Amino acid sequence: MTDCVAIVIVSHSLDVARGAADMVREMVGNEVPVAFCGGNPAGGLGTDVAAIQAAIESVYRPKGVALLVDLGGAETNSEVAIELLPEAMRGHVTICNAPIVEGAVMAATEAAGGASLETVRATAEEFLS
Amino acid sequence: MTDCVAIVIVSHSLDVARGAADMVREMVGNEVPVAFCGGNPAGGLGTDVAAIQAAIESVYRPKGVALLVDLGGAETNSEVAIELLPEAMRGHVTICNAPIVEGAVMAATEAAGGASLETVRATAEEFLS
Amino acid sequence: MAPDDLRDLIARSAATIAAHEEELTSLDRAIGDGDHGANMKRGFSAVAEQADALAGLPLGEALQKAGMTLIMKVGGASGPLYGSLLMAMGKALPDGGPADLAGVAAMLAAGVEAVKARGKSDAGAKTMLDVLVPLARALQSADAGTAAAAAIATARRTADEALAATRDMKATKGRASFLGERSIGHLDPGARSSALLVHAACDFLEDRS
Amino acid sequence: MAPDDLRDLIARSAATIAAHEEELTSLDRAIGDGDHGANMKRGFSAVAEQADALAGLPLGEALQKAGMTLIMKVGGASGPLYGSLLMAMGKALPDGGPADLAGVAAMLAAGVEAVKARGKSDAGAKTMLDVLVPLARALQSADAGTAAAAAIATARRTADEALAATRDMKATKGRASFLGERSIGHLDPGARSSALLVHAACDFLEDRS
Ligand SMILES: Nc1ncnc2c1ncn2[C@@H]1O[C@H](COP(=O)(O)OP(=O)(O)O)[C@@H](O)[C@H]1O
Ligand SMILES: Nc1ncnc2c1ncn2[C@@H]1O[C@H](COP(=O)(O)OP(=O)(O)O)[C@@H](O)[C@H]1O
Ligand SMILES: [Mg+2]
Ligand SMILES: [Mg+2]
Ligand SMILES: [Mg+2]
Ligand SMILES: [Mg+2]
Repeated sequence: MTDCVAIVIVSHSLDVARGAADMVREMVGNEVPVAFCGGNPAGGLGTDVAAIQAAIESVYRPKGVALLVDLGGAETNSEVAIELLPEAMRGHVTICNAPIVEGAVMAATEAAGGASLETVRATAEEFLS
Repeated sequence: MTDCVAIVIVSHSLDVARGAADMVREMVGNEVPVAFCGGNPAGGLGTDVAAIQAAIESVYRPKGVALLVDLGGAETNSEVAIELLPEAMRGHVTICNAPIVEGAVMAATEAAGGASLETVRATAEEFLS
Repeated sequence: MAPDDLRDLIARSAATIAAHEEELTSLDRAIGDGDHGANMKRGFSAVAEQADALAGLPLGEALQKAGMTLIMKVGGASGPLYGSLLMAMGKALPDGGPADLAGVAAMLAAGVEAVKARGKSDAGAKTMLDVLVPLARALQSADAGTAAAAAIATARRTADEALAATRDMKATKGRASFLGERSIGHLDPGARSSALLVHAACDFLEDRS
Repeated sequence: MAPDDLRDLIARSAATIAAHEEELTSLDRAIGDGDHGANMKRGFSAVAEQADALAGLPLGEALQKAGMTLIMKVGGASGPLYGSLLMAMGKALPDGGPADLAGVAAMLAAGVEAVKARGKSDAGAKTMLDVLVPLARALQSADAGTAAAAAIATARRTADEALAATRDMKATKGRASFLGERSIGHLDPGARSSALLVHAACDFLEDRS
């Protein structure tokens, strides 16, 4: 089996995150590890740094982890979550500046081919451009 | 009450569509009519022309309806759904070339200010550009 | 077309799709989302369920109605594409049915144009159009006097070769385009379903003649 | 800082946020998603629950821990921003606590820089930074000999004026930026919560002195 970059989907909405992960799995099956989280620590719309960290760690691999996030707070909280990772992991985790749903499908499709984290990110970021 | 452009969210995943609609409502309350649909006619991932048509009709107003869609099939099926609308409606319904989740929030925020359909669409399409 | 003939054509089309559901699915799993078999089966089963109603209609209307059913039932990108194909063919049908091969070719050409418009696409993008466009072209360029059997053989051969040619193409439309270079080396699922439908139609024509 | 003092400061901060939850929410409803009250209350309640543990720590560590709690509990963009503020202030705390106004001002300035970095933002974007930046500047530019009471009065006045000035600003960061021109005419929720926290700190300092 090819070593693939993993995908983490971080939305304000758990429904969006779960649905996007379903779409990713439909496209790439189980080849590409996918984790997702959504909702604030109280379960409302928002994001949760601990949940983001846990999602990243659940699929972490040195090949890399690409995060897809939605609006502002999801990005800021994801940045914090990455900084809180053990130092050895940090450099292998990146946030894609891409739409969450479309970017996740594109990133995962690229990841399925064994592409590097840089390429996966670039592909996600190409979307709509 | 201002007359606002309505938003319709069409995803391959009902979860994505529902969650995006939640995010929209959190941002704009009930000022802006929002409808959503997702899933193929059998309930799997995909889209359903009849459901898209019903979603559009449920929020239709002459001020306009902006659709946010995800991947290819959602767009094609939305185009067909629009063509199947009564002729008087057709010209007031448009698909935004924008990411589904981020575009829906942006479009709805613009719509809440009473903006025209053209402006709502332009705002959604600005995202990430 | 006699009602029984149309019933037969519908049944053959639905049967070949059902028989190849797995194959279509696995082709789509390789370069798409793995639902083309289920999508096509759902659509053609729905058309087959309407066979009696369709058989009672003039052919042009039947084609349009079947196209609308595909549009409403398939749930994937292929639905509005095959639906547009049938609807445009139905609309292009001359009163009293196509008189000759040129008439059939013209109908098909009208259908193919509708698919191009709906898909914002053309041949070369590794899609069903890579079967449909060469097929329409082959029938249009056949001599007026071509015998039915020869035309059928041309259609079969053209579809098979065109399908095979999708293997080395890079997808630039539809989901397979997400794979970029990696879409090369696989047949396109929609091209495969188009070829299956061409063979079903040819079988029907042969057995009728 | 004595353990009881820190407990008091935490209690006052949490109390003012709780008392103004509705107001923060309605400000955020006008130009955001209407959760700033709930977000801040969740964060500061969590800090208040840790008050005993925090009170037992050196102030710098307590600030860092409280900052981390905000980061983990708020759930909105304001969480990592206020969290970074406290963490950077805690890190900048000189051994033995700030000796004078200049020391406090330097800590705050370090905190504000962290908010800027975390938010990729600065004053003028209609955010909490439009209170925090002028406040840090006012304290830094106060004369070395400024009496505590005067410094407190300056802090209050600066925060109030800075908050009021956010009304006419157009948001260019955070969700309110989605509203463009329509963000004008409303106070920024995060600027309001910052001003509330400044007043709580001033109340605390006044009552302690
Ligand atoms: N824009 C397009 N133009 C022409 N054909 C297309 C286009 N997009 C997709 N197709 C065809 O549709 C097929 C996929 O159909 P299907 O799997 O049922 O839908 P989906 O891609 O939505 O899952 C592709 O193999 C291709 O032949
Ligand atoms: N990039 C940023 N830089 C500085 N402050 C920001 C930024 N984004 C948001 N804020 C502040 O956060 C406040 C909103 O916080 P909150 O409502 O809790 O989070 P969210 O916007 O995720 O719902 C805004 O009013 C603003 O003051
Ligand atoms: Mg498919
Ligand atoms: Mg599909
Ligand atoms: Mg908010
Ligand atoms: Mg929020």
